[in-house]
Amino acid sequence: MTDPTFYGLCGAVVVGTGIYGFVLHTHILRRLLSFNVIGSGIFLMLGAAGSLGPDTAADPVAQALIITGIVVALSATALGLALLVAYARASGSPRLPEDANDDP
Amino acid sequence: MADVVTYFMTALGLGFYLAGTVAVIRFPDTYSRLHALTKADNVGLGFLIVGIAFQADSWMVVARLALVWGLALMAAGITAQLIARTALQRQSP
Amino acid sequence: MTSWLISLAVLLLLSLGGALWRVWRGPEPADRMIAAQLIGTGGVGIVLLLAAATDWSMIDVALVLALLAAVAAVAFAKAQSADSVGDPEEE
Amino acid sequence: MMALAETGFDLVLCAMIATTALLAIGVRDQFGAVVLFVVYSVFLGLGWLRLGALDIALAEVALGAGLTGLLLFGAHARLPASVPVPSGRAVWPAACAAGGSGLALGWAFLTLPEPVGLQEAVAANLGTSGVENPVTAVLLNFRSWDTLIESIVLLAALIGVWSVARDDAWGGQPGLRQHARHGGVLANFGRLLPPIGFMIGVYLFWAGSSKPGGAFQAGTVLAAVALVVFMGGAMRPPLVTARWLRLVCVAGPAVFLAVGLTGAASGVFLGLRPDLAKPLILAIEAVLTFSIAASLALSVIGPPEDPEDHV
Amino acid sequence: MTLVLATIVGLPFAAAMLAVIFGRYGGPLAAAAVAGVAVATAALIVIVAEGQPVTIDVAGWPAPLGITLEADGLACGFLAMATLVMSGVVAQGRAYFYNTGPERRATWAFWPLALLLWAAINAIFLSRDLFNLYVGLELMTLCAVALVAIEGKAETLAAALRYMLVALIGSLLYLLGVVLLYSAHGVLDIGLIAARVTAPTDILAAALMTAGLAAKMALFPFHAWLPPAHSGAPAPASAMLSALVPKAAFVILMRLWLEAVPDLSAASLLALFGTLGTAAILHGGVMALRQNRLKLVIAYSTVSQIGYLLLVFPLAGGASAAQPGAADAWKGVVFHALSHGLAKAAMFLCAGLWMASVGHDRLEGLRGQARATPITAFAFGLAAIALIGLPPSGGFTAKYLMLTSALASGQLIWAVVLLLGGLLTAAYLYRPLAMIFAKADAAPVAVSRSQQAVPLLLAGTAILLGIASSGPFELFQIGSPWADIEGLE
Repeated sequence: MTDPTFYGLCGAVVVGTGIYGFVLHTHILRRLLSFNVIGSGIFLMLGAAGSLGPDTAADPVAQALIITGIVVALSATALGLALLVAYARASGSPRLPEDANDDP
Repeated sequence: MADVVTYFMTALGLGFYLAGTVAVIRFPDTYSRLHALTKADNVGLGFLIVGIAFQADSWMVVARLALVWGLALMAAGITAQLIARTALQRQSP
Repeated sequence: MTSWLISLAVLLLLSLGGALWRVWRGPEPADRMIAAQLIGTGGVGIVLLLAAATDWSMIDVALVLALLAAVAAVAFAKAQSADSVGDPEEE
Repeated sequence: MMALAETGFDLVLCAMIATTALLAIGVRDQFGAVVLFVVYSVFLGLGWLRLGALDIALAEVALGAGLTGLLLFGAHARLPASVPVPSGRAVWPAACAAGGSGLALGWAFLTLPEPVGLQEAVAANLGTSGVENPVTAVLLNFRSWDTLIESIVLLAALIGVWSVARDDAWGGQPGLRQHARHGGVLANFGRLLPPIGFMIGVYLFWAGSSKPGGAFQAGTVLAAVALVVFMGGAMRPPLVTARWLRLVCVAGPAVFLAVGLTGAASGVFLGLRPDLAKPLILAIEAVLTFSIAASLALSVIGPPEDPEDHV
Repeated sequence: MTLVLATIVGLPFAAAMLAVIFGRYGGPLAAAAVAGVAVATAALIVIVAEGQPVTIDVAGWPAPLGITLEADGLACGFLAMATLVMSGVVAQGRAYFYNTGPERRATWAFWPLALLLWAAINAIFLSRDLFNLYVGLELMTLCAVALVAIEGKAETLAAALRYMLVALIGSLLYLLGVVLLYSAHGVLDIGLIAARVTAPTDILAAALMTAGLAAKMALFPFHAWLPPAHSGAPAPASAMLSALVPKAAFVILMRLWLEAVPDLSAASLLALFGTLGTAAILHGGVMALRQNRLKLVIAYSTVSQIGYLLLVFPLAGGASAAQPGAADAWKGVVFHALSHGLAKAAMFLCAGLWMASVGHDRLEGLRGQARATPITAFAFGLAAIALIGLPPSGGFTAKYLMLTSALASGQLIWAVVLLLGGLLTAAYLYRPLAMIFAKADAAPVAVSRSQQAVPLLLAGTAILLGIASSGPFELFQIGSPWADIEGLE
């Protein structure tokens, strides 16, 4: 049977990777992408923890929470990208003004 | 008997996938890579599905496997065409 | 049989690592997309292998994956066209 | 032998998931990042299968790989070209933050006490929930309040997306005007896919009460179908001011809320009587599927952008 | 009882959905929702005032399987404040977002967003489930971000994006904490979390949730996004954003540390909260002194006032519920949050009226506005009294209770901070007040009296909260961790 521990640790690594991207990038598309990566890592940890233990079936409550979380993350991404496109059209840059010196 | 067919077919399928991967890594330009891909992965998936179908426990499962293959074939055809056109437009504007 | 199917899935997954390299390397957008499509079809294959090995209802995931791989290709073609809403087949 | 193969698969898959995440974050090319994210979601879907979470695998493949991919492709195409990333920021602080949080979370995961999930509580009450799929039971009955708010979150995102429309384009059609060569591959695909996709979407909705699937997965598939129809130029999206369109987007959460308030009037907010639970859940899910499909598809298409587009 | 709670969260949702479809009737729909929720909230307060919080299990499933909603005294107070603020927002919003011709973008989008924001906040005040609170927070954040961007200019879009990026990271940190708590204990209900056996990961979980909530409520040092976001939005939206949104995150923070995991709050941690709060009070106050635009002064004032909220943690003392003055600190901070919410909403609405008549919000432009718009100026003055904490306002009651608590527990340092903060508030509000009440002739303007009366209602309630403080004082105790030690005063 699957050992969920691998996936839990993988989730921790993915969260770390996403945080790296979110801190490092100034391009807002990349930051939203990093946000999604962090989110999926968190869900992976929750899902892995939910299928630990003697019961072989994955915890349905954890599954429901994760599905809700995925939908919420998608909604946030959709709004963020729409704002970004509108902002880039108005300002000509995909970066916030304070990060603009990174704009080549 | 069914198991032997499964072993053979799935192994063959995997072979085509591996060939496709090698092509995507090694072939020198976009077109030859695309050409290799469309051949390799569809045939690969086809053999895989045929092999797996011999393990199916009901006709419903076989039908759904067939649907997956049909969808994948259709998608691959469209994908290849669109990607080729896109690459063409990009390289000779 | 189960261990054979899972072993095949491992090999298939490893081969997708090669395609992953091409997605990362590019150089053209089309190259990335070709390799991504290979990963999509490979993913369908892996799902089917897992389905045969463990639980047949996983086929539904393969179905959705195959469907959305095609949709992604359409979106790619659109996004790469001149005005981002066109068709690469238009002159 | 079998255990070895399975462990090997899990190890390789986890390595691929982590590597793809790293590449998606680190790759210089913007477009490469988008494609890598889609690939990442495919691998993640495989991971959910291995964890026995088929409902999540469906949602991940449809929402993560599918619609998020479409959103990112579309946004990338509309942004000004930007030279690859080399950001002026120092790498070290980011690397320290990443390493520190990764280590802390890894530690936390390994020190979690003996798990006490809610499997047993769900199993004990599944009989009166109205459905056989425990995940659907949680989403539509045990924790339906979450799901109601979640469906409204989708609606709120659509309102937000539309609220950044150009003022002079309001009243027109959402997004830019899509066009495709008549009789071309794109146009044909736009005609070929809908019947198949519609069938799969309805199947997922129907399966949801007993097997993995449900309104969110089905709605996502239907949204993808609608997007292909629009992108193939076979049909144009309706005007943002069309009342029926807004009605479709609102109907799902509205029916859900109406059932909830009816329950409140008879004593239990969002309460479903066990004998009526199944038909009520199916009814809510049916309407919700179409609302989710409409809201998702319109959120991906984006706000009205073309001032010439008033009809 | 069930119907009352269902109305409070359900009616704004229903009105929002109708406002999506019938774009031109957003204003009347919102007004109807405010009226309905006002009645329901009043009924709820009457029920709760009898002494027991109202609790319902949503869908009939008790925790841990289901989600529990609970209206305690604190929730009642915040619900009432939100309803009052929304009544002001609706009254002024109808002047901003009203059109008779074909539907326009902003006039359509404002109403559903405002109503959904309000519904999300009501849901947060009532919910006892940590994940449900996450979903509520997300709905609130998406609506708030869209409201910041509603002007559609490059600066406001940038402010919205900046806000969104901070808020998204805040959500993820909060979610990560919830995930760790659920993975360790298998429960999400605040009451059940409190009854758990402490796990080693709990402190990390609580820290992550705190960081996330701090980002969402713009606590120093995560506050940089707030002033441009709150000052860039139209005045009715700013009123909601400043008066309500940070309070929702704060209520969760308070329930987390004082109800769910009080056993984790070590003295050093409480002192850290107090220090962060002090830094926010001082930094926000000094920055407010240096602004030349009224809306920026008010926005930086929010940064500063949020700092006071954090002082509840060292004063209430976490695990040691027996700490002298802890109950006073709890009630004091609720008084402060409500009084600030009302006063801040009033100030933004005043700023909106002056912007409409003068065309900008630079301080020198306000010279002599007391003569041109006397009712508005009076309202602004009352709001300033409440914000500074002068008697007889609700702000005074808040400061008095918190000072009593600080002295009772021998924590003089926080008493000094409270007094210093009050002086700073008086200092940064002096300039706008001096301009408004300066003897000069401003051009006469046509702002109707009914429009001017709106902020007066809110500011007047902030004062009334101090004059008639005994009722709320009793109410806020109900269902609090100190409900049993009522006779201690």
